[in-house]
Amino acid sequence: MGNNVWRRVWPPAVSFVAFVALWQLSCSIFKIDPWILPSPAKIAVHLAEDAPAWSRHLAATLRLVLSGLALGVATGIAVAVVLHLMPLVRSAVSPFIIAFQNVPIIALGPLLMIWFGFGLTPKLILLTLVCFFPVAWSMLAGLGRTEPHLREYLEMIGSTKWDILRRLELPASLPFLVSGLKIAVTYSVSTAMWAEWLGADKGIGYYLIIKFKGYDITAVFGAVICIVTLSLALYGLAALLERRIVYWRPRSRAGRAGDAK
Amino acid sequence: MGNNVWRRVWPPAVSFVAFVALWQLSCSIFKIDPWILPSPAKIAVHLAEDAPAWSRHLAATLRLVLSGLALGVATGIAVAVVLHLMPLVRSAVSPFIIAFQNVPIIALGPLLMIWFGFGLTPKLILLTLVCFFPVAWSMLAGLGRTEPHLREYLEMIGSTKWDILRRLELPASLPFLVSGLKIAVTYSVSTAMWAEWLGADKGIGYYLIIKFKGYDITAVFGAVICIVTLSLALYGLAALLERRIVYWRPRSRAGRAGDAK
Amino acid sequence: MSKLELRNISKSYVRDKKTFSVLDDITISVGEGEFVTLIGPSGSGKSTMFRLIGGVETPDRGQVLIGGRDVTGVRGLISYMPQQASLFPWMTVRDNIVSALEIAGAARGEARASAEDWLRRIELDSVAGEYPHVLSGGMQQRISFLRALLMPRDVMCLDEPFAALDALTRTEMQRWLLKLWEDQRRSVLFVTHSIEEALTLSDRIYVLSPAPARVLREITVPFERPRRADVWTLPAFTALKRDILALLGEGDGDSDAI
Amino acid sequence: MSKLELRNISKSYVRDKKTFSVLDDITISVGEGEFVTLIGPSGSGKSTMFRLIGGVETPDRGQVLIGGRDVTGVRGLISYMPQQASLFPWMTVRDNIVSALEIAGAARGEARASAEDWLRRIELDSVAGEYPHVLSGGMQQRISFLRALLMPRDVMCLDEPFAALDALTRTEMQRWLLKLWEDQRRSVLFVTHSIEEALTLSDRIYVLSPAPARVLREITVPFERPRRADVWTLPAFTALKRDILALLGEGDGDSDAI
Amino acid sequence: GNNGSKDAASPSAPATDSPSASPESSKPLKEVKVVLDWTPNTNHTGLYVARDKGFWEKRGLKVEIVQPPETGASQMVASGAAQFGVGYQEDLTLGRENGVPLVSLAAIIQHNTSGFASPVAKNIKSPKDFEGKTYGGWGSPVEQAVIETLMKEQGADPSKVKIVNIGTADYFTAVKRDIDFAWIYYAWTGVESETRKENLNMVWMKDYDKRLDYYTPLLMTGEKMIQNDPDVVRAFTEGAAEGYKFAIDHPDEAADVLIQAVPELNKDLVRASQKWLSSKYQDDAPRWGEQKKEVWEGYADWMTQHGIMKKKLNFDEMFTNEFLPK
Ligand SMILES: Nc1ncnc2c1ncn2[C@@H]1O[C@H](COP(=O)(O)OP(=O)(O)OP(=O)(O)O)[C@@H](O)[C@H]1O
Ligand SMILES: Nc1ncnc2c1ncn2[C@@H]1O[C@H](COP(=O)(O)OP(=O)(O)OP(=O)(O)O)[C@@H](O)[C@H]1O
Ligand SMILES: [Mg+2]
Ligand SMILES: [Mg+2]
Repeated sequence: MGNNVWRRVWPPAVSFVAFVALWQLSCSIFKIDPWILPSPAKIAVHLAEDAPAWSRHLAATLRLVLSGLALGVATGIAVAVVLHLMPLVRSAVSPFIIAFQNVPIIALGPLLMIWFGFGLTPKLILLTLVCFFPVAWSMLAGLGRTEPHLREYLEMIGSTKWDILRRLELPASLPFLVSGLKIAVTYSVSTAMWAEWLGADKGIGYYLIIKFKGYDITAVFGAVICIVTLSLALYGLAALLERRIVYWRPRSRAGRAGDAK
Repeated sequence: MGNNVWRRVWPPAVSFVAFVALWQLSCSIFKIDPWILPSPAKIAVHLAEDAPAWSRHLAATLRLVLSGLALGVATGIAVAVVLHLMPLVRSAVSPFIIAFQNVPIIALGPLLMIWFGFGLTPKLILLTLVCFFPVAWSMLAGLGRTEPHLREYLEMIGSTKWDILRRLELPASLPFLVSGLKIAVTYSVSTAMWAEWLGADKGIGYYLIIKFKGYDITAVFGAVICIVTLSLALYGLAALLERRIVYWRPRSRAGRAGDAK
Repeated sequence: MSKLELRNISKSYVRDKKTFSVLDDITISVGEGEFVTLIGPSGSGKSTMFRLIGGVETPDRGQVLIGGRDVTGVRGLISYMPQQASLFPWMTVRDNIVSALEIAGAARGEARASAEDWLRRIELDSVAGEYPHVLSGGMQQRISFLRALLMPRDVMCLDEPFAALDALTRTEMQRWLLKLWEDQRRSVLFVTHSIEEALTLSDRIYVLSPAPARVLREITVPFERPRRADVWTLPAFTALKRDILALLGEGDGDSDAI
Repeated sequence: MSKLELRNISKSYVRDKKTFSVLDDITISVGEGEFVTLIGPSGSGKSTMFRLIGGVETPDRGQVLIGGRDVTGVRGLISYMPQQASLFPWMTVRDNIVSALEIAGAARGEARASAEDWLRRIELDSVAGEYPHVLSGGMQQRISFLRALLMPRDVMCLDEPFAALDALTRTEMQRWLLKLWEDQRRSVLFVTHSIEEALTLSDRIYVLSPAPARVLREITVPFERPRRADVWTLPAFTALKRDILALLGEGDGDSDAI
Repeated sequence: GNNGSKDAASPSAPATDSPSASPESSKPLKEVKVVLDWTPNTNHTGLYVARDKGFWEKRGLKVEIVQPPETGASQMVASGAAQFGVGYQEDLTLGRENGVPLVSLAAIIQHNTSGFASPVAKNIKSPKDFEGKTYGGWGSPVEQAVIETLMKEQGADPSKVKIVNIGTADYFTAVKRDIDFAWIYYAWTGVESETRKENLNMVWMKDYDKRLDYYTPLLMTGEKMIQNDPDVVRAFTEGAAEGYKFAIDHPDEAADVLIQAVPELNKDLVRASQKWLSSKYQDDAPRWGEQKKEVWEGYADWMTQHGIMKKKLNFDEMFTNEFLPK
């Protein structure tokens, strides 16, 4: 077990160290200006020094992202279930949803600000939208792709539509839901950056821009590291959730090679 | 057949007409300022009048998007195959790729411009990156998720690694590749908007921004419609490609209900 | 009076604008406590018949009667055991049974008690809290059968329940089912492709033609109950098997078929 | 001299840090033009044996010999037919065969000619240009068998080729295979769960114990070639079947098993 | 100014000079880029005129005008991705403090034409009216300081102003939502409000503190350019000067040049804006582009006073009038 973990950890660890060392070296050797490419050491020092500032901003972003995620996931699930239960509504509105999904955020952001003013509302709408789409589509796919033999079984023993939804479709779509969530999580962080660019007075995206405009590229790199870390952490949480939620799935197939299908 | 198409077309058609009518009506009745929400009629007139301008910009964007897609798909496939064939390299670099994928475009864009200047290079890099990730991951997933019984068969009859790649893994990953392509297509359009915001003198994103800053919201809506149309058209093409490429898959299962598994 | 009766049932499907007749004037019946088997080639419409009995589809002509009452198109009157075990992977073995009983109208507590009780009786209480994926195929089919058995319904329909098992496990399952059923004596309609399985288990066999399915022959199986494990060694068994093989070969119109 | 020989093969797997012995000192052989069957309970290690013969895995102890030469761990010497047809869905029936022959070293044109020729001979030339998904399970298995047959290799290994088929189609396929094989007389090692299938097809049968597999008994099947379709009606058939059933039951240590 | 002048491009040559008269005409044109600070607008008219009327070409330059990333032009100029750029004094000063080697070449507009605008209905006529109102800004520390300065001047309490970040949103959007006043360039947004007949009140910063009458926008380049390619810098600056001169003398024609160059622009707005702005380019200065050390010092002084800046800077390195036509 320990051996196994070690074998999975060392290649990226080695390449990470090599990468950072190379970066540091080329910065020192070629004397690259810090406003073009700051060295890892500089970034680390800066991150340590500016910790109170960026951690406050990071917390604000996290709050925004989590609220957006929560809203997006909730509406995504609700809409998916409604569309699943009403095929006519589904065929009537899904082209709209698809079209709307393709409206570039770059245009949507400013329009949302025109419509909803400043403050949290437009940002939350933006984030909710961005989380809504992957969740709703994955969930809808999951609801529609239940095992036909399980559905047949439920129909044969006389289940109601509600029974089928509750006992088959909802649980069966959980893995799809979490995989949608995994997409939504990544979207939500990068959209939060964008929302904060659009107008905010806190958040790591705001911090990044201010530092950019203040020529502090070292801080920009620090902010990027914070953002990537946040993103990866949230993704990791979603992946963990996925493993917990699909507990009923066998982890590996080796144990059942000899079984009848 | 015709009947079938009609049944699939009418619900969205009806709801589309209703939506546009409602929009137009509320604009006229509530006298909504055009800078808040221009009426569909106004947008249509504007689109017609300004056709030479936006069509030129749209063409520029299309060129950018297609070049980015081509580059991204090519590198995506190549990297996926290499990583698939070299598991050690894969485990060493994939954490980087994942981390890099989470660098917000909002920070990457300006940095790319600082590093690569103006012109096409930074935009193309941005687009290539954005198309690269979904293609590479999907392809990698496809290469790894070949039917075990087909692989077992090839191993048993003594196929070389190259035979397995050529006869099993590559064809089997085609559907995954196109589904990655479908994601890449949507990304590429919205990223092109962003790249054009970053500094460009043509492209529909540039047009949109100039109109925004010139307070011409009607034109902004026109641009959004162009962008959405472009996005949907490209997505449609990718979906078409998907259907052509997986020709070997049965379209429906009804024909084989009585068959042995 | 028979428990289940299909009277002059006909059914056809439309596919690609063409009409396929699947069942052609089928009349069959299952008596109280009787084990009746349908045997017929693949695609002859056996599962379709089950869907008609379950009320999931309605026949073009004819009626389905349960306990003498016309229940054509009425759902929720039969218990069912499909080819694949069809256990819900996200429920434990116990919850799979409880859930089915709840759908059939039982209260949760009651369903739970009866599930626990029966799992103990068939010596599967040790896996009651497990998820289905850890069970072998044979175990899964036992649970699936128990689930069908416990439903408080008059007729049990079993659609090729052992087709997915390997030959040895299959034989074992037949023995197990026979023992359980002979204790309980429920009315069963059973579908199989295996002539031996049909002869080993049933009281009566309907041999069906390829689609559109007609009843080629109704065979009463003469072996006494409880049935011996080595019933297949009897000469009468071999004779009947040869008969059915001949019937199916001829119905198929393909002399090479069997 | 036997075509294929396994000498004192042992093999174990490590799973969750524990060692599972799968094969325990197995010795079997297949003569020139002989049809030999392995029968044993699920998980007893039959497929593992095939992987050892194919050179995909190496034994812990013992040797694999083909034509008297030690070929332990050498790949590409056998032709193989798996349980599922394992046709490549993106190739037409013809290309599936051609592709396999190419892997075995044939030139493309030659492979194509021989594929076309044989498809015509077994009256499947009408589906040569189709993709596998439009074929029935039985048809797919015929193609899969043809693909194995045409490979220019000394030994054919068939791993439960008919397990996924329904009972009637299975019987039909046995007949078809028997006819083709009796014309060709290749050396075949065959795995099945079905005692009848084993008795119908083979010259010799090895009965295996549950894992770790040992050879419980080697049985020579006395029926003459070409084999009659109704060989199963012979009393000797029934007697042998009863013997093997008893063997498997006892090896299982579970009196209820069969 | 820190550069010996070398007369390469004959700065006194009139605009009517034929290209062949230029000593460098035989050489291929030198390609340079100038990066703007925003989407093209009337602040940039002179540049487009210089490009399209050949004022640069006859000095041996082929100038490409490029759009900035949202983060601004300064890094692009400093990194050498573009040779020249349009910037602001506050930006350049801050950049200098961070070691970004930028130099201002010319003030595009002599006096600060930006200020705090608000719809007439809000009745904000002087900084003391800011009290209890909401300001919509973009999150720069400078904004707060400016508001503080102006209000203190009138004895008002700056803590009574609520500052909200509106990011990329524009003035018109802002004031129709929760915002009372915002910082605008009058030449663009103010003029647009005139054409929309949405009248506004302006509070000009320069009226309350002379030090806030700083240069915005200005033309800038990198220190390396001045050291390595003074001729190119001179040619660029002179061409730009000629362009702005043309815009001063012929506002309508200049507006048309801009409209033709960037047809996506709102034509009416460009014309009206140009009319308003043309006279402001040079204003009371002896020549277009002239910069005064007091302005640089004064603003830096003000920034230091408000704690926005900490280092002491050498102002002579930050700007030069050296390259302006005599
Ligand atoms: N919903 C449907 N629409 C169209 N055709 C159908 C439908 N359901 C079944 N069929 C067709 O009806 C025929 C009978 O199907 P059915 O599943 O009842 O056969 P079966 O006897 O159960 O076969 P098997 O033994 O292989 O399970 C088949 O040809 C099948 O393709
Ligand atoms: N790669 C492996 N790693 C660990 N255990 C394995 C591996 N391959 C097979 N086994 C185990 O070895 C045993 C024998 O497997 P094998 O597939 O050979 O059985 P089999 O006789 O072919 O069974 P069946 O009749 O069900 O196909 C099983 O318990 C299986 O779980
Ligand atoms: Mg069926
Ligand atoms: Mg096996």
